[in-house]
Amino acid sequence: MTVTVRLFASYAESLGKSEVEMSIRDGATVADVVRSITASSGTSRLPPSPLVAVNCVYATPETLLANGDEVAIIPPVAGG
Amino acid sequence: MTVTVRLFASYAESLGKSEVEMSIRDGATVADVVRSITASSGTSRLPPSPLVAVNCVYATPETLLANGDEVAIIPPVAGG
Amino acid sequence: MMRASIVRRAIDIAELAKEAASESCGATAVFVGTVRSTNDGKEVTGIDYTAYEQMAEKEMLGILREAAARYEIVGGIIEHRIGTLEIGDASIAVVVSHPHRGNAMDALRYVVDETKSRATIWKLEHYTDGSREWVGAGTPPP
Amino acid sequence: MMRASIVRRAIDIAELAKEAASESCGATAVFVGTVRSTNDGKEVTGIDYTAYEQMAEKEMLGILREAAARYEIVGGIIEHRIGTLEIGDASIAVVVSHPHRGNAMDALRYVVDETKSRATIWKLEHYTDGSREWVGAGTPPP
Repeated sequence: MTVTVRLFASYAESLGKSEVEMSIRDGATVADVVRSITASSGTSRLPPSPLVAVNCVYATPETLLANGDEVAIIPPVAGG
Repeated sequence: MTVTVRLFASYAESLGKSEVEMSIRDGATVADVVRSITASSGTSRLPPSPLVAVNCVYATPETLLANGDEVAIIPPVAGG
Repeated sequence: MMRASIVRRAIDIAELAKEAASESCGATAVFVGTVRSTNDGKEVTGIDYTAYEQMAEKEMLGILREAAARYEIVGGIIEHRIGTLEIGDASIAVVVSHPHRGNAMDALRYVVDETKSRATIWKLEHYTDGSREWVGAGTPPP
Repeated sequence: MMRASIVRRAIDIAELAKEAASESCGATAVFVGTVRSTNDGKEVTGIDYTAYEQMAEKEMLGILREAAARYEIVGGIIEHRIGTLEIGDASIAVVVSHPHRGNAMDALRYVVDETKSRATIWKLEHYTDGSREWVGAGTPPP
Protein backbone atom coordinates (compact mmCIF):
# COMPACT_ATOMS: atom_id res chain seq x y z
CA MET A 1 0.00 0.00 0.00
CA THR A 2 1.00 3.61 -0.46
CA VAL A 3 0.98 6.72 1.70
CA THR A 4 1.82 10.32 0.89
CA VAL A 5 4.41 11.87 3.18
CA ARG A 6 4.34 15.66 3.43
CA LEU A 7 7.22 17.76 4.68
CA PHE A 8 7.19 21.45 5.56
CA ALA A 9 9.43 24.41 6.25
CA SER A 10 12.89 23.44 7.58
CA TYR A 11 12.12 19.71 7.20
CA ALA A 12 11.22 20.14 3.53
CA GLU A 13 14.38 22.16 3.02
CA SER A 14 16.65 19.61 4.76
CA LEU A 15 15.20 16.74 2.80
CA GLY A 16 15.05 18.63 -0.47
CA LYS A 17 11.42 17.75 -1.05
CA SER A 18 7.99 18.52 0.29
CA GLU A 19 6.07 15.43 -0.77
CA VAL A 20 7.02 11.75 -1.12
CA GLU A 21 4.89 8.82 -2.26
CA MET A 22 5.99 5.86 -0.15
CA SER A 23 5.17 2.17 -0.43
CA ILE A 24 4.71 0.58 2.97
CA ARG A 25 3.98 -2.93 4.17
CA ASP A 26 0.73 -3.84 5.87
CA GLY A 27 0.90 -2.98 9.56
CA ALA A 28 3.39 -0.15 9.07
CA THR A 29 3.27 2.63 11.65
CA VAL A 30 4.06 6.30 11.77
CA ALA A 31 7.43 5.41 13.33
CA ASP A 32 8.27 3.20 10.33
CA VAL A 33 7.60 6.04 7.90
CA VAL A 34 9.66 8.51 9.93
CA ARG A 35 12.58 6.06 10.09
CA SER A 36 12.35 5.43 6.38
CA ILE A 37 12.30 9.14 5.52
CA THR A 38 15.28 9.82 7.77
CA ALA A 39 17.27 6.88 6.37
CA SER A 40 16.58 7.67 2.72
CA SER A 41 17.62 11.30 3.13
CA GLY A 42 20.66 10.69 5.27
CA THR A 43 19.87 13.82 7.17
CA SER A 44 19.95 14.39 10.88
CA ARG A 45 17.75 17.48 10.76
CA LEU A 46 14.64 15.51 11.57
CA PRO A 47 14.31 14.86 15.30
CA PRO A 48 14.10 11.14 16.17
CA SER A 49 10.44 11.47 17.06
CA PRO A 50 8.93 14.44 15.25
CA LEU A 51 5.30 15.45 15.50
CA VAL A 52 3.26 13.67 12.89
CA ALA A 53 -0.30 14.14 11.71
CA VAL A 54 -2.17 11.49 9.76
CA ASN A 55 -4.95 12.96 7.62
CA CYS A 56 -4.69 16.25 9.59
CA VAL A 57 -5.00 14.61 13.03
CA TYR A 58 -1.98 14.35 15.35
CA ALA A 59 -0.80 10.76 15.65
CA THR A 60 1.62 8.78 17.82
CA PRO A 61 4.63 6.74 16.61
CA GLU A 62 2.50 3.61 17.05
CA THR A 63 -0.39 4.81 14.88
CA LEU A 64 -1.12 2.25 12.16
CA LEU A 65 -1.31 3.52 8.60
CA ALA A 66 -3.79 2.70 5.87
CA ASN A 67 -3.55 2.89 2.11
CA GLY A 68 -3.89 6.48 0.86
CA ASP A 69 -3.11 8.11 4.21
CA GLU A 70 -1.49 11.54 4.21
CA VAL A 71 1.35 11.49 6.73
CA ALA A 72 2.56 15.00 7.58
CA ILE A 73 5.75 15.57 9.54
CA ILE A 74 5.19 18.79 11.46
CA PRO A 75 8.09 21.09 12.46
CA PRO A 76 7.62 23.42 15.45
CA VAL A 77 4.95 25.84 14.26
CA ALA A 78 5.54 29.57 14.08
CA GLY A 79 2.47 31.27 12.69
CA GLY A 80 1.12 34.70 13.45
CA MET B 1 -16.73 88.02 39.06
CA THR B 2 -18.33 85.60 36.64
CA VAL B 3 -18.07 81.88 35.99
CA THR B 4 -19.63 79.70 33.31
CA VAL B 5 -21.53 76.73 34.63
CA ARG B 6 -21.92 73.80 32.24
CA LEU B 7 -24.51 71.07 32.59
CA PHE B 8 -24.71 67.80 30.68
CA ALA B 9 -27.00 64.89 29.88
CA SER B 10 -29.67 64.25 32.53
CA TYR B 11 -28.56 67.31 34.54
CA ALA B 12 -28.97 69.60 31.54
CA GLU B 13 -32.35 68.07 30.87
CA SER B 14 -33.57 68.45 34.47
CA LEU B 15 -32.45 72.04 34.64
CA GLY B 16 -33.62 72.89 31.15
CA LYS B 17 -30.30 74.42 30.16
CA SER B 18 -26.75 73.40 29.42
CA GLU B 19 -24.86 76.58 30.15
CA VAL B 20 -25.33 79.38 32.71
CA GLU B 21 -23.30 82.54 33.23
CA MET B 22 -23.21 83.15 36.97
CA SER B 23 -22.02 86.12 39.01
CA ILE B 24 -20.28 85.02 42.19
CA ARG B 25 -18.70 86.85 45.11
CA ASP B 26 -14.97 86.77 45.78
CA GLY B 27 -14.07 83.64 47.72
CA ALA B 28 -16.96 81.61 46.30
CA THR B 29 -16.42 77.86 46.09
CA VAL B 30 -17.64 75.00 43.96
CA ALA B 31 -20.18 74.18 46.71
CA ASP B 32 -21.61 77.71 46.48
CA VAL B 33 -22.16 77.37 42.75
CA VAL B 34 -23.78 73.96 43.09
CA ARG B 35 -26.14 75.26 45.82
CA SER B 36 -27.03 78.24 43.70
CA ILE B 37 -27.80 76.14 40.62
CA THR B 38 -29.94 73.74 42.61
CA ALA B 39 -31.84 76.58 44.32
CA SER B 40 -32.49 78.52 41.13
CA SER B 41 -33.83 75.51 39.30
CA GLY B 42 -35.90 74.12 42.13
CA THR B 43 -34.98 70.64 41.03
CA SER B 44 -33.91 67.74 43.13
CA ARG B 45 -32.34 65.83 40.27
CA LEU B 46 -28.88 67.11 41.08
CA PRO B 47 -27.29 65.12 43.90
CA PRO B 48 -26.28 67.26 46.91
CA SER B 49 -22.62 66.87 46.07
CA PRO B 50 -22.21 66.13 42.38
CA LEU B 51 -18.87 65.65 40.67
CA VAL B 52 -17.56 68.99 39.48
CA ALA B 53 -14.68 69.89 37.21
CA VAL B 54 -13.20 73.36 37.10
CA ASN B 55 -11.50 74.08 33.78
CA CYS B 56 -11.57 70.36 32.96
CA VAL B 57 -9.92 69.25 36.22
CA TYR B 58 -11.96 67.49 38.93
CA ALA B 59 -12.47 69.76 41.93
CA THR B 60 -13.74 69.41 45.50
CA PRO B 61 -16.65 71.34 47.06
CA GLU B 62 -14.06 73.59 48.75
CA THR B 63 -12.25 74.53 45.56
CA LEU B 64 -12.09 78.34 45.24
CA LEU B 65 -13.23 79.83 41.96
CA ALA B 66 -11.67 82.59 39.90
CA ASN B 67 -13.14 84.97 37.35
CA GLY B 68 -13.74 83.23 34.00
CA ASP B 69 -13.61 79.69 35.37
CA GLU B 70 -15.62 77.00 33.62
CA VAL B 71 -17.47 74.99 36.24
CA ALA B 72 -18.81 71.71 34.85
CA ILE B 73 -21.25 69.56 36.79
CA ILE B 74 -20.57 65.99 35.72
CA PRO B 75 -23.27 63.27 35.79
CA PRO B 76 -22.19 59.62 36.05
CA VAL B 77 -20.41 58.99 32.76
CA ALA B 78 -21.52 56.32 30.30
CA GLY B 79 -19.31 56.43 27.25
CA GLY B 80 -18.28 53.61 25.00
CA MET C 1 1.60 58.54 17.91
CA MET C 2 -1.14 59.22 20.47
CA ARG C 3 -4.46 60.82 19.61
CA ALA C 4 -7.87 61.03 21.32
CA SER C 5 -10.77 62.62 19.48
CA ILE C 6 -14.48 63.18 19.80
CA VAL C 7 -15.88 62.91 16.26
CA ARG C 8 -19.25 63.50 14.60
CA ARG C 9 -18.75 61.20 11.60
CA ALA C 10 -18.45 57.46 11.00
CA ILE C 11 -15.34 55.83 12.45
CA ASP C 12 -12.99 54.28 9.87
CA ILE C 13 -11.26 51.34 11.52
CA ALA C 14 -8.87 50.55 8.69
CA GLU C 15 -7.67 54.17 8.65
CA LEU C 16 -7.10 54.11 12.40
CA ALA C 17 -5.16 50.84 12.26
CA LYS C 18 -2.96 52.33 9.55
CA GLU C 19 -2.43 55.48 11.61
CA ALA C 20 -1.40 53.55 14.73
CA ALA C 21 0.92 51.16 12.90
CA SER C 22 4.68 51.48 12.70
CA GLU C 23 7.46 49.31 11.35
CA SER C 24 8.64 48.41 14.82
CA CYS C 25 5.21 47.16 15.87
CA GLY C 26 4.20 43.62 15.06
CA ALA C 27 0.92 43.81 16.93
CA THR C 28 -2.08 46.06 16.57
CA ALA C 29 -5.10 45.48 18.79
CA VAL C 30 -8.41 47.12 18.05
CA PHE C 31 -11.68 47.45 19.92
CA VAL C 32 -14.85 48.65 18.26
CA GLY C 33 -17.98 49.33 20.30
CA THR C 34 -21.22 49.42 18.35
CA VAL C 35 -24.81 50.24 19.26
CA ARG C 36 -26.53 46.93 19.91
CA SER C 37 -30.15 46.08 19.46
CA THR C 38 -30.89 45.18 23.07
CA ASN C 39 -29.67 46.48 26.41
CA ASP C 40 -30.80 45.14 29.79
CA GLY C 41 -33.55 43.26 28.01
CA LYS C 42 -34.96 46.34 26.28
CA GLU C 43 -35.16 46.75 22.50
CA VAL C 44 -33.00 49.69 21.51
CA THR C 45 -33.66 51.79 18.40
CA GLY C 46 -30.70 54.14 18.75
CA ILE C 47 -28.52 56.15 21.10
CA ASP C 48 -27.80 59.88 21.37
CA TYR C 49 -24.27 60.44 22.56
CA THR C 50 -23.23 63.74 24.09
CA ALA C 51 -19.90 64.74 25.60
CA TYR C 52 -18.10 67.40 27.52
CA GLU C 53 -15.78 67.35 24.58
CA GLN C 54 -12.75 69.25 25.77
CA MET C 55 -12.55 67.31 29.01
CA ALA C 56 -13.29 63.96 27.38
CA GLU C 57 -10.45 64.43 24.90
CA LYS C 58 -8.10 65.46 27.68
CA GLU C 59 -9.11 62.45 29.81
CA MET C 60 -8.78 60.00 26.90
CA LEU C 61 -5.35 61.33 25.93
CA GLY C 62 -4.35 60.92 29.57
CA ILE C 63 -5.51 57.30 29.45
CA LEU C 64 -3.38 56.67 26.34
CA ARG C 65 -0.37 58.16 28.11
CA GLU C 66 -1.01 55.92 31.12
CA ALA C 67 -1.15 52.94 28.76
CA ALA C 68 2.13 54.02 27.20
CA ALA C 69 3.74 54.19 30.63
CA ARG C 70 2.31 50.84 31.80
CA TYR C 71 2.51 48.77 28.64
CA GLU C 72 4.99 50.67 26.47
CA ILE C 73 2.59 50.96 23.58
CA VAL C 74 4.05 52.81 20.62
CA GLY C 75 0.81 53.97 19.04
CA GLY C 76 -2.58 54.65 20.59
CA ILE C 77 -5.75 56.19 19.23
CA ILE C 78 -9.21 56.64 20.70
CA GLU C 79 -12.08 57.96 18.63
CA HIS C 80 -15.47 58.39 20.24
CA ARG C 81 -18.37 59.39 18.07
CA ILE C 82 -21.17 61.59 19.38
CA GLY C 83 -24.56 62.52 17.97
CA THR C 84 -27.43 60.23 17.02
CA LEU C 85 -26.30 56.66 16.30
CA GLU C 86 -28.29 53.74 14.95
CA ILE C 87 -28.02 50.01 15.63
CA GLY C 88 -24.71 48.74 14.34
CA ASP C 89 -23.03 52.15 14.22
CA ALA C 90 -19.61 52.28 15.85
CA SER C 91 -19.59 54.63 18.84
CA ILE C 92 -16.00 54.02 19.91
CA ALA C 93 -12.81 52.64 18.47
CA VAL C 94 -9.56 52.09 20.33
CA VAL C 95 -6.37 51.08 18.53
CA VAL C 96 -3.05 50.34 20.18
CA SER C 97 0.18 49.07 18.70
CA HIS C 98 3.20 47.43 20.29
CA PRO C 99 6.08 45.27 19.07
CA HIS C 100 4.48 42.25 20.80
CA ARG C 101 0.96 40.92 21.07
CA GLY C 102 0.68 40.45 24.83
CA ASN C 103 1.28 44.08 25.66
CA ALA C 104 -0.92 45.26 22.81
CA MET C 105 -3.88 43.27 24.14
CA ASP C 106 -3.23 44.23 27.77
CA ALA C 107 -3.12 47.88 26.78
CA LEU C 108 -6.27 47.55 24.68
CA ARG C 109 -8.26 46.32 27.65
CA TYR C 110 -6.87 49.04 29.90
CA VAL C 111 -7.69 51.83 27.48
CA VAL C 112 -11.20 50.54 26.71
CA ASP C 113 -12.12 50.00 30.36
CA GLU C 114 -10.72 53.33 31.53
CA THR C 115 -12.36 55.24 28.69
CA LYS C 116 -15.74 53.72 29.52
CA SER C 117 -15.42 54.63 33.17
CA ARG C 118 -13.72 58.02 32.92
CA ALA C 119 -14.44 59.86 29.67
CA THR C 120 -17.07 62.59 30.14
CA ILE C 121 -19.52 61.11 27.66
CA TRP C 122 -23.19 60.26 28.15
CA LYS C 123 -25.78 58.25 26.31
CA LEU C 124 -29.50 58.60 25.99
CA GLU C 125 -30.97 55.29 24.83
CA HIS C 126 -34.17 55.18 22.81
CA TYR C 127 -36.37 52.08 22.98
CA THR C 128 -38.92 50.56 20.64
CA ASP C 129 -41.74 51.39 23.09
CA GLY C 130 -40.97 55.08 22.62
CA SER C 131 -39.35 55.53 26.03
CA ARG C 132 -35.85 56.83 26.58
CA GLU C 133 -33.30 56.66 29.35
CA TRP C 134 -30.02 58.27 30.34
CA VAL C 135 -27.68 55.37 30.88
CA GLY C 136 -25.65 55.79 34.05
CA ALA C 137 -23.09 53.07 33.75
CA GLY C 138 -19.91 54.33 35.30
CA THR C 139 -18.73 56.60 38.06
CA PRO C 140 -15.90 58.93 37.25
CA PRO C 141 -13.05 59.24 39.73
CA PRO C 142 -12.92 62.19 42.15
CA MET D 1 -20.45 33.20 11.93
CA MET D 2 -17.14 31.37 12.28
CA ARG D 3 -14.52 31.23 9.55
CA ALA D 4 -10.81 30.38 9.42
CA SER D 5 -8.90 30.84 6.19
CA ILE D 6 -5.40 30.73 4.80
CA VAL D 7 -5.20 33.50 2.19
CA ARG D 8 -2.68 34.65 -0.41
CA ARG D 9 -3.82 38.28 -0.66
CA ALA D 10 -3.81 41.35 1.55
CA ILE D 11 -6.04 41.15 4.64
CA ASP D 12 -8.87 43.68 4.73
CA ILE D 13 -9.55 44.48 8.39
CA ALA D 14 -12.61 46.63 7.82
CA GLU D 15 -14.24 43.88 5.75
CA LEU D 16 -13.54 41.31 8.46
CA ALA D 17 -14.97 43.52 11.20
CA LYS D 18 -18.11 43.98 9.12
CA GLU D 19 -18.35 40.23 8.52
CA ALA D 20 -18.04 39.38 12.23
CA ALA D 21 -20.48 42.05 13.40
CA SER D 22 -24.11 41.47 14.28
CA GLU D 23 -26.86 43.59 15.78
CA SER D 24 -26.72 41.73 19.07
CA CYS D 25 -22.99 42.38 19.47
CA GLY D 26 -21.85 45.64 21.00
CA ALA D 27 -18.20 44.65 21.05
CA THR D 28 -15.80 43.67 18.30
CA ALA D 29 -12.17 42.99 19.18
CA VAL D 30 -9.54 42.73 16.48
CA PHE D 31 -5.91 41.67 16.44
CA VAL D 32 -3.65 42.34 13.50
CA GLY D 33 -0.15 40.90 13.36
CA THR D 34 2.24 42.59 10.96
CA VAL D 35 5.78 41.87 9.83
CA ARG D 36 8.03 44.06 11.93
CA SER D 37 11.41 45.48 11.03
CA THR D 38 13.40 43.79 13.80
CA ASN D 39 13.20 40.43 15.53
CA ASP D 40 15.53 39.29 18.31
CA GLY D 41 17.77 42.24 17.49
CA LYS D 42 18.11 41.35 13.82
CA GLU D 43 17.01 43.61 10.95
CA VAL D 44 14.28 41.87 9.01
CA THR D 45 13.61 42.53 5.33
CA GLY D 46 10.64 40.19 4.94
CA ILE D 47 9.10 36.84 5.83
CA ASP D 48 8.04 33.88 3.72
CA TYR D 49 5.04 32.18 5.30
CA THR D 50 4.13 28.62 4.40
CA ALA D 51 1.39 26.43 5.81
CA TYR D 52 -0.01 22.95 5.87
CA GLU D 53 -3.16 24.64 4.71
CA GLN D 54 -5.83 22.06 5.19
CA MET D 55 -4.71 21.24 8.72
CA ALA D 56 -4.13 24.89 9.66
CA GLU D 57 -7.67 25.83 8.64
CA LYS D 58 -9.08 22.87 10.54
CA GLU D 59 -7.05 23.77 13.64
CA MET D 60 -8.00 27.46 13.49
CA LEU D 61 -11.69 26.70 13.06
CA GLY D 62 -11.39 24.39 16.08
CA ILE D 63 -9.87 27.26 18.07
CA LEU D 64 -12.80 29.53 17.15
CA ARG D 65 -15.24 26.85 18.27
CA GLU D 66 -13.36 26.52 21.56
CA ALA D 67 -13.60 30.30 21.99
CA ALA D 68 -17.33 30.13 21.29
CA ALA D 69 -17.73 27.48 23.98
CA ARG D 70 -15.57 29.30 26.54
CA TYR D 71 -16.51 32.92 25.93
CA GLU D 72 -19.80 32.67 24.03
CA ILE D 73 -18.54 34.74 21.14
CA VAL D 74 -21.12 35.20 18.41
CA GLY D 75 -18.75 35.87 15.50
CA GLY D 76 -15.17 34.78 14.98
CA ILE D 77 -12.83 35.01 12.01
CA ILE D 78 -9.19 34.15 11.54
CA GLU D 79 -7.35 34.98 8.34
CA HIS D 80 -3.70 34.04 8.01
CA ARG D 81 -1.84 35.18 4.95
CA ILE D 82 0.93 33.07 3.42
CA GLY D 83 3.53 33.82 0.75
CA THR D 84 6.21 36.49 0.75
CA LEU D 85 5.38 39.41 3.06
CA GLU D 86 7.17 42.70 3.47
CA ILE D 87 7.64 44.92 6.54
CA GLY D 88 4.28 46.27 7.64
CA ASP D 89 2.22 43.65 5.79
CA ALA D 90 -0.47 41.99 7.90
CA SER D 91 0.18 38.27 8.29
CA ILE D 92 -2.74 37.50 10.58
CA ALA D 93 -6.02 39.05 11.61
CA VAL D 94 -8.38 37.75 14.26
CA VAL D 95 -11.82 39.28 14.78
CA VAL D 96 -14.29 38.24 17.47
CA SER D 97 -17.63 39.75 18.40
CA HIS D 98 -19.73 39.47 21.54
CA PRO D 99 -22.51 41.47 23.15
CA HIS D 100 -20.05 42.69 25.81
CA ARG D 101 -16.49 43.94 25.74
CA GLY D 102 -14.93 41.78 28.44
CA ASN D 103 -15.71 38.49 26.74
CA ALA D 104 -14.75 39.87 23.34
CA MET D 105 -11.28 40.81 24.60
CA ASP D 106 -10.82 37.56 26.57
CA ALA D 107 -11.73 35.58 23.46
CA LEU D 108 -9.43 37.65 21.27
CA ARG D 109 -6.44 36.80 23.43
CA TYR D 110 -7.36 33.12 23.52
CA VAL D 111 -7.75 32.86 19.76
CA VAL D 112 -4.56 34.79 18.99
CA ASP D 113 -2.42 32.84 21.46
CA GLU D 114 -3.78 29.45 20.44
CA THR D 115 -3.44 30.21 16.74
CA LYS D 116 0.19 31.20 17.21
CA SER D 117 0.97 28.03 19.12
CA ARG D 118 -1.14 25.51 17.21
CA ALA D 119 -1.76 26.47 13.58
CA THR D 120 0.50 24.53 11.19
CA ILE D 121 2.17 27.61 9.75
CA TRP D 122 5.87 28.41 9.46
CA LYS D 123 7.97 31.45 8.75
CA LEU D 124 11.30 31.92 7.09
CA GLU D 125 12.72 35.29 8.10
CA HIS D 126 15.07 37.18 5.78
CA TYR D 127 17.59 39.61 7.28
CA THR D 128 19.41 42.65 5.94
CA ASP D 129 22.74 40.79 6.09
CA GLY D 130 21.41 38.31 3.52
CA SER D 131 20.94 35.47 6.01
CA ARG D 132 17.67 33.67 6.61
CA GLU D 133 16.22 31.57 9.39
CA TRP D 134 13.25 29.29 10.03
CA VAL D 135 11.62 30.72 13.11
CA GLY D 136 10.71 28.02 15.60
CA ALA D 137 8.57 29.87 18.08
CA GLY D 138 5.95 27.47 19.25
CA THR D 139 5.51 23.82 19.94
CA PRO D 140 2.29 22.24 18.78
CA PRO D 141 0.43 19.97 21.13
CA PRO D 142 0.78 16.19 20.80
